[in-house]
Amino acid sequence: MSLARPARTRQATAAPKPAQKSARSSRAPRAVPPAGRPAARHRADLLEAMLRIRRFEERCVELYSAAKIRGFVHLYIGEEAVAVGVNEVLTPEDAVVSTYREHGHALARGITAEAVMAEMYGKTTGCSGGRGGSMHLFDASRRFYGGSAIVAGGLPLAAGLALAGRMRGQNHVTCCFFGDGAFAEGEFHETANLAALWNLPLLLACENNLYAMGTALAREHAQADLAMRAASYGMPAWAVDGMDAEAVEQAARRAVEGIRAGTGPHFLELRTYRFRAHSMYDPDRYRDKAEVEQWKARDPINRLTDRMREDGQPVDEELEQIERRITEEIDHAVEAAEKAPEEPAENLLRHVTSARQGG
Amino acid sequence: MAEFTMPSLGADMDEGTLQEWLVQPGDVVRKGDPVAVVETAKSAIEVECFETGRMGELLVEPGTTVPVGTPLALIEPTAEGAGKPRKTEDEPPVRPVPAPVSAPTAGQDRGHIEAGPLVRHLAEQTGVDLEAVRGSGPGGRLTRTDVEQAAAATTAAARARVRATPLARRLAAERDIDLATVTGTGGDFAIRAADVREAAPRPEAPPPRHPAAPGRPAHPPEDRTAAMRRAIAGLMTRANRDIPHYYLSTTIDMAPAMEWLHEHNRRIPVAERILPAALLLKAAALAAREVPSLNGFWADDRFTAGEGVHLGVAVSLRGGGLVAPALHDADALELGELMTALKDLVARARTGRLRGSEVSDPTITVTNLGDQGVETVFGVIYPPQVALVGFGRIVDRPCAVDGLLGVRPVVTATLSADHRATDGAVGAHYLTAVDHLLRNPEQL
Amino acid sequence: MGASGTAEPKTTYREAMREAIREALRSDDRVFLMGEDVGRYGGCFGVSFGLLEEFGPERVRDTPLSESAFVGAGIGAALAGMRPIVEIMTVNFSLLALDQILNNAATLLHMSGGQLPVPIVIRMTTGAGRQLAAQHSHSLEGWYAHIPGIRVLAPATIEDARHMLAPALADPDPVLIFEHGSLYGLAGELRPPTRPVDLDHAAIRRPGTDISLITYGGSLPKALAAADELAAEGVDAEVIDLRTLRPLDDAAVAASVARTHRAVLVDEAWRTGSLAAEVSARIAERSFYELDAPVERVCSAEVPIPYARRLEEAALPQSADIVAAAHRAVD
Amino acid sequence: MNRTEALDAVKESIAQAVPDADLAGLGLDDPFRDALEMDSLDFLGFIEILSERTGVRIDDEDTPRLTTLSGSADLLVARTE
Repeated sequence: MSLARPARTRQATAAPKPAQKSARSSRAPRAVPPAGRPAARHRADLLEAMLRIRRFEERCVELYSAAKIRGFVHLYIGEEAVAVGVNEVLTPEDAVVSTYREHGHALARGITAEAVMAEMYGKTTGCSGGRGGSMHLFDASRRFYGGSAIVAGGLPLAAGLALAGRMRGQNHVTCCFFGDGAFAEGEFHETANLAALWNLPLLLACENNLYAMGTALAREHAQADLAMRAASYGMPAWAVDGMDAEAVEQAARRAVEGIRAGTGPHFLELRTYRFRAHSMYDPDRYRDKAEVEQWKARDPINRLTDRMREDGQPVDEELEQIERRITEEIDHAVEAAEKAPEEPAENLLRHVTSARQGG
Repeated sequence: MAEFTMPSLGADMDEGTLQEWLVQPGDVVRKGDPVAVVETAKSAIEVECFETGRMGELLVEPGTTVPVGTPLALIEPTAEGAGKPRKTEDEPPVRPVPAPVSAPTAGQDRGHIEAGPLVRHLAEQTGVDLEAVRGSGPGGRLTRTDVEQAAAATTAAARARVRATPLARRLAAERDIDLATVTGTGGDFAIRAADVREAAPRPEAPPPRHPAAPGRPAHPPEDRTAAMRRAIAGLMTRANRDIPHYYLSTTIDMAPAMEWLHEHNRRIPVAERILPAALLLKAAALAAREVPSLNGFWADDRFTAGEGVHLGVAVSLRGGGLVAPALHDADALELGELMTALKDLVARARTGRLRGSEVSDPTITVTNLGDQGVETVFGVIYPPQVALVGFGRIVDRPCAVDGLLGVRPVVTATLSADHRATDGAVGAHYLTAVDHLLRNPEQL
Repeated sequence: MGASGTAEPKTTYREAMREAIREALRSDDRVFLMGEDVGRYGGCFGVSFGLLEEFGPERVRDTPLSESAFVGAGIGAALAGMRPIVEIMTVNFSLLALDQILNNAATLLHMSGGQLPVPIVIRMTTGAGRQLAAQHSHSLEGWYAHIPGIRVLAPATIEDARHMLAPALADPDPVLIFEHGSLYGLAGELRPPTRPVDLDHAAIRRPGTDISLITYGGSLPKALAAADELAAEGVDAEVIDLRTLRPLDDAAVAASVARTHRAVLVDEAWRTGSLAAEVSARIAERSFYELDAPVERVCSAEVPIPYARRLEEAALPQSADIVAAAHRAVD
Repeated sequence: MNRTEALDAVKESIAQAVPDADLAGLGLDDPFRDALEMDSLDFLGFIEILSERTGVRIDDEDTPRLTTLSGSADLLVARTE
């Protein structure tokens, strides 16, 4: 069992300041592209994955406003680099557990925009058969174990997935996304302890967007350096610039390699920011407009395109193609969702239990 | 929204047929207004509502038979309609009297009831439905006194519905047995299956599995007479079996009363003329007020005095059969009012337009067979009442008055009384009071 | 007493349960047992004594005192193809894992549109009677029986302790097994099942014609004792063991009430909102026209179970209470 | 008022007071109170209606003359002359 101290712990005492991060952005570590793919191609893929999430969610805002989709809808806009960067290093055999802010994780994992959109419409063709909605996207074939809307509720589950993989002799990693709010829940601490104690192949991907709904990190945590606290469970833990897809990918790759090598759970504090409200619309009284603007200046999509331009890649042409593909894809998803059949009410009691009809 | 439900109009009524709506949705109704005509085994009865408000949806179509307690319509109560108590003249005006809403609305949820645990416990013990009681405490809160007063009034109503287990009801329906004729041996003397089995052997044809569902058509009219006969049979059998009657009789000199009446009638229009029957009824009612232990109900092994004197008047129907609806507060009516009320009551009884409370709440009943020519009648008490007063024909008889023999009109007044509730001395007191009143007609 | 001289071994409820777990561990390598002190300690109530030595620490897995984490881990392992048996010391402690049981185990299948069945078995002790006071003594199985998506079992006999686990593990959905603490010492002969043990049917533990005593779990011996007493008084009571609290065997209850026309429900949980209330409502719904007396309920007093013996006894349903309730219905 | 009119008034008043009365089989000199099972209330109703219809005041003392159809008609004829 690895009892190694965290390899790197930065910003030990305070939440990251956007301005500082921004200043360092040009020196961000470059992700190592997977073998056989040129670096330029890989960056374009990252860009496309982030843009797909961004444009999908922008369409969600429109559709929500038109009352086409309902319920709580938690947008990921601003945080795309995290889902995309982490997903780059996971294999199809690995497992993913997500939260209620999960469109990004689901799309990055490869669930189609069509299946996710149909779910938002509550249609039979949705990835949860219309029973989950925005907060509960599932795809067993992609080992995507869904959005839990109980903060930290997915963590014990992820530990179990990791445990099963180990007991069955598979070298799979389970990646669990959760937010800074979950860090205040007992279930996080129980799971961190259990995973470290049992040396489970678990990646704890903490999306620290600085707010547990409307409560700022510093108003919720006596010690706001989450990576440092996670390290106290005896697992490698460090903070990462979550607004930089390549930085996220690089950190995740290191962590996952460590996990696959048998050194137990790893913790990544992915420092990021949501540009929009907690749920679809909220008064946003709990944070400064200026703060939001500062973080928007570090938009992960712009940062990647800027970097591509700096490196002389033909970004604009690439962007145009990507945007066109994505627009088509989302148009198609919406069209399909509109046309898709509603689940008949006679099927209400399906899937409550496997064999019996109903509970 | 309050519910207007199928009321229980008698000891033997489990279901009724809604014959006619007297109101439409949107009509404003006041507590006590007749809103529908319900046909029972006995008669078609105008049933009143217990809310003041606006009629909402009518839930049941005319011609439908439904069990007692089934919601028939919705009434949107208005603030004023919180339930005004029925006043009796004896009540001091400052003390609010709980409105005894009898069995019909029992069990309907009409919102939150403000009552402390003590009051609830008392209500539970005395069987008072708190929802039917108007609170006199702050903010309409129910007080101990409210419940105690209501207990007296509602005991009879509680008694009005036969206590029987569901299985017993099912068996009785299968075997066409009137539960009113069955003696219960269960808890609180509820009728259980064994009681029904004892009352009648298994029918030869296989019975329907369950009692007919609500919504079957009304009794055909030709059944009515037979059904009424059965109902009377059940009630009288129960009375004769359960009530130890004692009988008293006295002959009353009617000369002063007849003279007074004659003078009275001479001075007034024909339409306001008063019959001797009205005098007899008024005397019976005033005497009942004087001897309250004959005016009320025997239930749960004890006597409960009636609230007010609601004089049951036995009315024979032309097609055969008998009803005994109540003249409410008969003791408080002027003779003229009583006469008007009597004419109205008899007319409605004979056209099948009685109101629910008239059928369900007499406190003592009078039967007057004078028109049929007999001189003396010893009647059978209507349970749960404890007394029945009988008057025969007014006949001229030789009679000693002040030492001289003369021919005077006389009437024979009788009393059938429940020996569980009173003894002969009380009955004698009552008949003496009737005698005294009729000899002093100006007091009537 | 084994006087029959057959080869049937005398055993206890505890040993029967252990034997069931041993059989499961032997026959299916996806099965593992985890919980607090199930390994070295041998189980808080001794159920898993000796299993660590036989199957090793991977498959008989001691956990930290983290009910939510290890129950959730069981759920995750079940999702990933394992067949975990998770032991929680007592139902009171299970409240720390209620989030996982309700929001994940019972919900995932439906919420995922049928993609994610959760074949987990969660065992826990329930009930009072051992002077363990208010945080070890409650009977909350009725709460769990409220939840769609899970099956709730209450083995009350040695046979059910021995034979209910295998079909529970074969169930693709979560199964909760409630073992009443007072039953572990129950001794008797273990007869081989005459037919496959199913999880769908209530059992008639004693046939009768006058009244149905409907119960489950730790109250079954009390109901049987009450039936004996009633028999001496000329009342022939039928005793129904519900066995499965969800889904309830409505048909068995209705059939019994149709025979006896009277029912007494015996449930060690608090009366308000209890399983007894549910069964009572179903009798009213299904068997109304069979009833010849009001349904009676014998439940625990509405008080946190106290420590002192006299108080605890007063709080719990006792045979005498059952006899009295039966008389109220019959006499 | 002639006798025919008087007789009609009597019959119609009875029919109104006792709606289900069978007057067809009633002879002119039959005692109709008994034949039609009229009680004192019915009879009072009859008198009220008759009195109102004909304008003839009928007092208690007159009632012995009102036992048959013809007796009643005679009284009316006498009073309206």
